[in-house]
Amino acid sequence: MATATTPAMKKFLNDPADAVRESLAGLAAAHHDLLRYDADAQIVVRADAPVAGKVALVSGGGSGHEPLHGGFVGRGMLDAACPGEVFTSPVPDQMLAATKAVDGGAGVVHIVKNYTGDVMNFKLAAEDAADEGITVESVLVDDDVAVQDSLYTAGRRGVGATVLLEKIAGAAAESGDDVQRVTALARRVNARARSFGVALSSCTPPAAGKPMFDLPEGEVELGIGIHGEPGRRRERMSSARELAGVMVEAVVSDLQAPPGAQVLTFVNGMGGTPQLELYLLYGEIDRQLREAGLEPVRNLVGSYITSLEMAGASLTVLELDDELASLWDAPVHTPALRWGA
Amino acid sequence: MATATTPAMKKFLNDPADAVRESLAGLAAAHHDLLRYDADAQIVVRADAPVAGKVALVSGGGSGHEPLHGGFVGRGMLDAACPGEVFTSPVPDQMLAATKAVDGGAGVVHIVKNYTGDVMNFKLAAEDAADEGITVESVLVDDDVAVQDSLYTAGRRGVGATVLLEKIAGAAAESGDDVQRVTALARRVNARARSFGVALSSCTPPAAGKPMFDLPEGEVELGIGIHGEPGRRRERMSSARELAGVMVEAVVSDLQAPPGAQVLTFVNGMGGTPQLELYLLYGEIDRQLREAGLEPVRNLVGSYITSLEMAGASLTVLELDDELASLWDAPVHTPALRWGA
Amino acid sequence: MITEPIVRASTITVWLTQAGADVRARGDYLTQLDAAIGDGDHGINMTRGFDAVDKALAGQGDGVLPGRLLILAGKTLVSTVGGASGPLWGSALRRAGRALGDVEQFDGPQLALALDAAIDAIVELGAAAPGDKTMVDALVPASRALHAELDAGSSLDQALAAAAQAALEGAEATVPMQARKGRASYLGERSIGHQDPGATSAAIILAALARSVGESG
Amino acid sequence: MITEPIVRASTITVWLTQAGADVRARGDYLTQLDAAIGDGDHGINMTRGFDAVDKALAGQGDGVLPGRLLILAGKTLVSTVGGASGPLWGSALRRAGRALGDVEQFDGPQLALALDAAIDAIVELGAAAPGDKTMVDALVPASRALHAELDAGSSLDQALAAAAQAALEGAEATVPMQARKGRASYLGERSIGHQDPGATSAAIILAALARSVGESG
Ligand SMILES: Nc1ncnc2c1ncn2[C@@H]1O[C@H](COP(=O)(O)OP(=O)(O)O)[C@@H](O)[C@H]1O
Ligand SMILES: Nc1ncnc2c1ncn2[C@@H]1O[C@H](COP(=O)(O)OP(=O)(O)O)[C@@H](O)[C@H]1O
Ligand SMILES: [Mg+2]
Ligand SMILES: [Mg+2]
Ligand SMILES: [Mg+2]
Ligand SMILES: [Mg+2]
Repeated sequence: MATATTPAMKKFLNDPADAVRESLAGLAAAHHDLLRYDADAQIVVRADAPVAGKVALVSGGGSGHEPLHGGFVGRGMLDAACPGEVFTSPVPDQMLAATKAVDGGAGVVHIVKNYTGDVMNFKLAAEDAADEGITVESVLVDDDVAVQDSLYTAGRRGVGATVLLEKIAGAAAESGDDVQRVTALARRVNARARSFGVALSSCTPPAAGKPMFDLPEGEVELGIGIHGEPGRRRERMSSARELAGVMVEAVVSDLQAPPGAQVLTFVNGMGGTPQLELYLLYGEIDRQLREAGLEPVRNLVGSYITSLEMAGASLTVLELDDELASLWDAPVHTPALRWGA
Repeated sequence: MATATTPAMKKFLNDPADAVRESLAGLAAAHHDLLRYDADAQIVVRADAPVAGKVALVSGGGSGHEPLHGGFVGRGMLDAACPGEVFTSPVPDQMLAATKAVDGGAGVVHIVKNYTGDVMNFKLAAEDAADEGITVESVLVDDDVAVQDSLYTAGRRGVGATVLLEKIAGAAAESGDDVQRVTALARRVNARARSFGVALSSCTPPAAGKPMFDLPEGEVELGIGIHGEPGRRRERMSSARELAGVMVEAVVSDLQAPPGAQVLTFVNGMGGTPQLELYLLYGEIDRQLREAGLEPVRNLVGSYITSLEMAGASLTVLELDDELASLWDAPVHTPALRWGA
Repeated sequence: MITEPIVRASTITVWLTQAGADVRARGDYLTQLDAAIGDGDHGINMTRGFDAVDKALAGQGDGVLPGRLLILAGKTLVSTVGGASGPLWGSALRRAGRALGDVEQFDGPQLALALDAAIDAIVELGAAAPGDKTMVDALVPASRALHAELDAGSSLDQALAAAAQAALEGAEATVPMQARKGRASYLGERSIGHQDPGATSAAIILAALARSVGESG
Repeated sequence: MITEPIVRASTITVWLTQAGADVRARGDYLTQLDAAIGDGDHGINMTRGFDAVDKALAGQGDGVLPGRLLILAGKTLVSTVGGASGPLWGSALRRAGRALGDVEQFDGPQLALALDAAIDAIVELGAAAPGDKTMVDALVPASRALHAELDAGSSLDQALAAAAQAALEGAEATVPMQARKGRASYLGERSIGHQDPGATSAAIILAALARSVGESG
């Protein structure tokens, strides 16, 4: 069965250069009721786009974080996703094509994770869209407390809050809110959410064919990003209880929510962490958040913003208010997130 | 941060011996609206059990396959799950406790994957239940075409069809069908479903602390089970297209569905396979099934019956009829599978 | 016949404690055997079960009948082991205990009958025949040796030593077999060349029996 | 001054083709540098971009103005590279092309102005200052050297060779810097001790420029 084209790494791939495109085609084949894949423009678009009179949400970023973003296209969440190559920002052409494809006349919101590449490419796209007469609002996601937000960094990265923001802003847009309100809500989610990630292993991008970094036996990387960027520091592997403690402390101390605040707890797997471990970790985190005086009233546990098959997890805590909670609860129907529909 | 209790393997664990229990406690903390965890009886039970007059579904098996089974407890699917230690059948006491906890007077159906241990433990439990006056029907799942069903084996293993059967029988029970009909439907799903799995890596059970088996660089294991049992044969790694071909051929030739038959395609990740690859594989399989003359009209793509963090995938094809399709479409609300609710 | 060892409740306790210690000591080896042709948990399963048996026996006062102890141990194994070996060994001990009934002590022939009852329970539940590469391949030769020695007038000590030896040889004889029962059967021909873990633990348990009766006799 | 090389459209084509070939040849090295302090795709990104530039240039007939070629190459990079380097290099070439306007050929001082326009575009978009450990740390010294040599009366060949050398040294000088822009900045002090991939590819591209003008001069 071995052939000349046999890939060196062990992954379900044909030509590694085609991985993203073939995967998106598979996504569209599985979910043609929800979305379509425009292979020329390299974008994933809601099946019924453009929805006249509805604010449209466009997100995008490197691939390798599935289900983010293609898996969140559908009713009540994204109108379009622009997937770049693995761990590489998409290009402005994709964002412009997506913006044009979903513009229903009520304005388009670009959801941009704060990475230099994403920010610059979305900026060029927004300029192009403005040239074509489409109102674009950009919302920056930068919730990763592992990065210091100072003059000496590119600012905090956008990580887990992206999922929550896309759900909540998507619900607002679906309910008919105008572009200012959708934008404001999205920014509120970002302002009230904090995240911190931990990697137990590296991961192998198809085009590279070898692991992004080495993580020696018995060590973990704390403050990891979602692109396989090394984290802030390495430590000896410790128990789930202790790792949960590091995550909770980092997030809670930065969020500074008032005592008794109601929160949404998002425990996210990086791709290679079994659900058995993820729920075990959730149990630890839930307890420690309560000990820290917060009240988890909603949660999301699963692998929603990943780094290929990396073993690891991130914690995102979002401070809720009634409006955010009810938008979170609103129906959503996408390949990866679905309820009430 | 390293302590004396630092586990040797890199997993989110405290004491590995507590892994299953702590994970179930986390599951219950996250989904207390849907289910509760009885730590003494070591079972997961639907929050509103027993539902008077409803046929109750009890499933169980070794842990390490999450979300199976605890993640499928809720409305429209399982009434209770009995999780054993990792990759080890639960004991009859759990099954009996679950049976008693969910019995709503309309009978209880035990869903048993065909493994010697599961079969024998469920058999003892059913005898105990009968002693206590509870009608129990047992449904055996044995859909794995990698195992020859002959006098010379323990028969085919129960793999991917389990998920589909639990959903469909769960919908029938929720709709008020009686125990004979629910049992008959469950058996029909099993009779019309076939599966085949491929492993690209091994996995590490917490208690063992080391990989179950070695898979040399560049080799794959074809016909793998879900307990880390070695498969039927090893081959050189090949392309997604070729691996899809092996899976489709194995399943389709055994299923022997009539030309043009409508099918549900279930492409399942074994735990460590990124969604990018899973959808790429889905695309290949979908195309090849159509080429084989079948018509995929429903699908499920994701990691639903796993082997911890094993990299790999399985294909299950279920030949549908109108009734099975509409039961599949019926609302379900569990931690892992949710729609229409 | 006055020096012939007699089996009492205390012998049962010593045996099960010994068997547990031996299974625990060889747990990694058993798990390794299971990893090759099964799912790599046999040592863990049996250890978990015997840990629970130890606790259960520790809770028993003096004067409990040997048959009762076996039934208790069997129930404990059923309730804690899971997998294939739990119900098999659990049913085996329960059936052996029931076969003994209410006797306070018993001799070789009664022990042989109890062993046969245990094997019957295993075969009833698991339907394995000799040659299927299971624990049955250790237990059936053991029973045959026990009967033969006793019939030939050997002491119970000698007879049990022969039975233990037969179990060990039976376990070793599983190496060239192709499995037809249990997980190993999924492997087809690839199961050939490996020793069956369940037969191996059965041999360990019978060796502990021979030693325990010898000691307390 | 009659032997002074003049830059023409063909020089631009030779340069970009050369630069692409060099980036491709050192792609693994660039990716490796990026893996240490970024996300390990810089070589792949730049290669993808220059592959597309090759194709775009191949589609151009004779007589296209050099400024137009640069704008085309810039647009192609923007449209195909993604990441941080795509919009930065793309905007740089587009701005350089626009700075040249409609000239058919140009000399050293004009080339220096085009390079400055390119750097302006990069700084406008990315806001990096010298010392932030980015491509700017290769490009700014290169521009400074080019101006200095031309002002001192050196030939364009010599001036470009000095600029390329300055770019190389600028890239090497990023090793001890702590990154303040781009992904590497997330690492804080851990970014120290590694050479910046974007500065390194910038040096490669400037070396190709020096060689191309030398050749076609
Ligand atoms: N049908 C059977 N009859 C008798 N013994 C069996 C049967 N199936 C399996 N076994 C025994 O059980 C052993 C495996 O036990 P264990 O690993 O604890 O359970 P599991 O296979 O469920 O993981 C095998 O080595 C074999 O000796
Ligand atoms: N703000 C910036 N200004 C100038 N150059 C930058 C900036 N941010 C990043 N770079 C350059 O981009 C390079 C990384 O490019 P690349 O790896 O292709 O993109 P990405 O970081 O998006 O993966 C860095 O080595 C650095 O030289
Ligand atoms: Mg990148
Ligand atoms: Mg087992
Ligand atoms: Mg086993
Ligand atoms: Mg990079």
